[in-house]
Amino acid sequence: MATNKIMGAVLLEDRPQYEVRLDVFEGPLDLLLFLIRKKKIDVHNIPIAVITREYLDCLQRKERINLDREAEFLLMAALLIHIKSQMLLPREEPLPEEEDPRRFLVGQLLEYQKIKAACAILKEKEDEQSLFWTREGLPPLAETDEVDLAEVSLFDLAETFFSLMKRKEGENFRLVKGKSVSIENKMKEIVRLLEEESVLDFLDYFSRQETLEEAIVSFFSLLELIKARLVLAIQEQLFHSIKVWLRKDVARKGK
Amino acid sequence: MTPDLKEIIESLVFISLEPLTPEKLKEALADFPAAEVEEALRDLLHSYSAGSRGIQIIQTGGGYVFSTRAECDPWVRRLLKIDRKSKLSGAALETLSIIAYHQPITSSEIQALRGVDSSYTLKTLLEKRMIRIVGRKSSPGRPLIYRTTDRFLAHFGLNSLEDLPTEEEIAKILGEEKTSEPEP
Amino acid sequence: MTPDLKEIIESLVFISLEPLTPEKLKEALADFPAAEVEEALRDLLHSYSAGSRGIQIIQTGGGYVFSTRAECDPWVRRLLKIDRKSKLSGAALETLSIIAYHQPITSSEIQALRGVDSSYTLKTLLEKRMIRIVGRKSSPGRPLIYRTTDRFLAHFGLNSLEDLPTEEEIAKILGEEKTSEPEP
Repeated sequence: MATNKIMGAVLLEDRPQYEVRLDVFEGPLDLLLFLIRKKKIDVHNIPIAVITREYLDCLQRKERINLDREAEFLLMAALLIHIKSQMLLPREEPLPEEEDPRRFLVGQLLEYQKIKAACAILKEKEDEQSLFWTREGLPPLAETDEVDLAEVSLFDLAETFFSLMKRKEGENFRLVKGKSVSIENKMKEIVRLLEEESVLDFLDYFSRQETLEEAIVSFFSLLELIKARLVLAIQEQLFHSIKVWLRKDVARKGK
Repeated sequence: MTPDLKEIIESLVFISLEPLTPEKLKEALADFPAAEVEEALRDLLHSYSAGSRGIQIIQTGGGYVFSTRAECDPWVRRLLKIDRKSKLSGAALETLSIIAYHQPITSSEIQALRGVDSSYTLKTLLEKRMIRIVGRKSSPGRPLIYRTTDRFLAHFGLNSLEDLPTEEEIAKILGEEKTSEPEP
Repeated sequence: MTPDLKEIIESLVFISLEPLTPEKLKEALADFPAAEVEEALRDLLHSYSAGSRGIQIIQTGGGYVFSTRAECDPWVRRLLKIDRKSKLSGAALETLSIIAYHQPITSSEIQALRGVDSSYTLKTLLEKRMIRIVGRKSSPGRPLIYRTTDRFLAHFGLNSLEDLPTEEEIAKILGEEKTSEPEP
């Protein structure tokens, strides 16, 4: 930021009748600091008449003020004029420092100046950091050598499902009427779970289903997802748990 | 073959998309003595800083994360077909540094410091998750208050708020600006 | 210091989200002779297969990609779990926000607002002690009713539920952009 401003100043100085583009400045304080620096003015003792004239000149060079964007610049102009009028009041004695009408503005400018300097340093750090690229997606987990991972075929799935159904029948699935679940919704739910959890133990999920109907729907939803190649299902051994992953950018290849 | 601790830590740093904090590392490695974890971590960092590698482990945002080496940037950008990494606007940078130094801070306090309305910039920063709302101030109107996030730290390669530019660094910049003023 | 070809390839394999194919690699490294690229790639693969490392380069889907070594899996899984535990997913956040603004609320009311079954998310939120069951509604089926906890308040830096950002405040932050999402 600091360097930008200096370059901006030099650029503007190149032209005899310079024109200040307000959009170069982040706000009225930014413009004011620029003018103060240009005039080599001590921030602690601003000749308010000089700086007010400079500031108003900048605004007047514009053909029209965009009130949406530049209302704050006008507000500052009003503040400057107000301070100037305060300073012009005839006084018998010089004002004590704490009653100086410029005091508030000076405080604001000093703090703003510090912020701009911090921005300049942070900008450099951002530039440095922009050369470091970090990964944005999760890399695949390595395949373990101990278990023979196999991408589940539809047959495997079906077989597992029906054996599970037999087991489940004994456990009495509550058949709740009226709660109909669509495959589409189930597919959405499975995908959402996978987005949350990255890996889903399907048999575990299956047995969490409240009704038999839901369980069946969830099974067919998984089949649909596999067919659409949206998920990857891997079974470590037949009748063992089926692990489901979302297919992401990185395709995992089973053995 | 059981991997040794250093290798395990390498895999954990690698798998973390956000910087891996020492706390999380120790939690995941609760079965090892903390002192050993620390030593192995130091060892790992050392081996990366010494070797000439295309990737490195950087300490940022309160933890450790893998990144490509700066020198490889031109080819990385060519591979990803990205002209350059997006950077923050001047307004965003200004607002962020105000929040960073003055947090917790309200929207109107930010406005007072910047001299301009900052609500649009706040929205952008919230969306980029560089800042977050942390509650309300117990002052009249009970305005929302903002803080910077770890993502903010990581964006600038800072490890903690203590790494923000110091008074001395700021004074130095201000001094330089004075001496390099343009001639009238 | 210019990195050597092997290091550049390492950074490219690392940053690539899909398996990096030899074609893509050569495209990004068009300024190097193809034969040299191939040799450096072999070199890189060799150095990873030889060394005892926590990460490895595997060949899959017609290209190369980094992954953690299989032996590190138990710890990797543990870390991912820790990560998951400490982060609220999008779905959890959605559900939590509904409960926060509409409490006391039943599961089916939440479902009606979200358009999806939320029982799993409710379970997660209960486990995280962000919400609690406060009783049953005296309506048919006597469904359980949920409320947020003090822990929820503390997590978001709120003193009371009255401190939740209001619709107007959020609208103000978001500017004119009205989202088409159901009201919280």
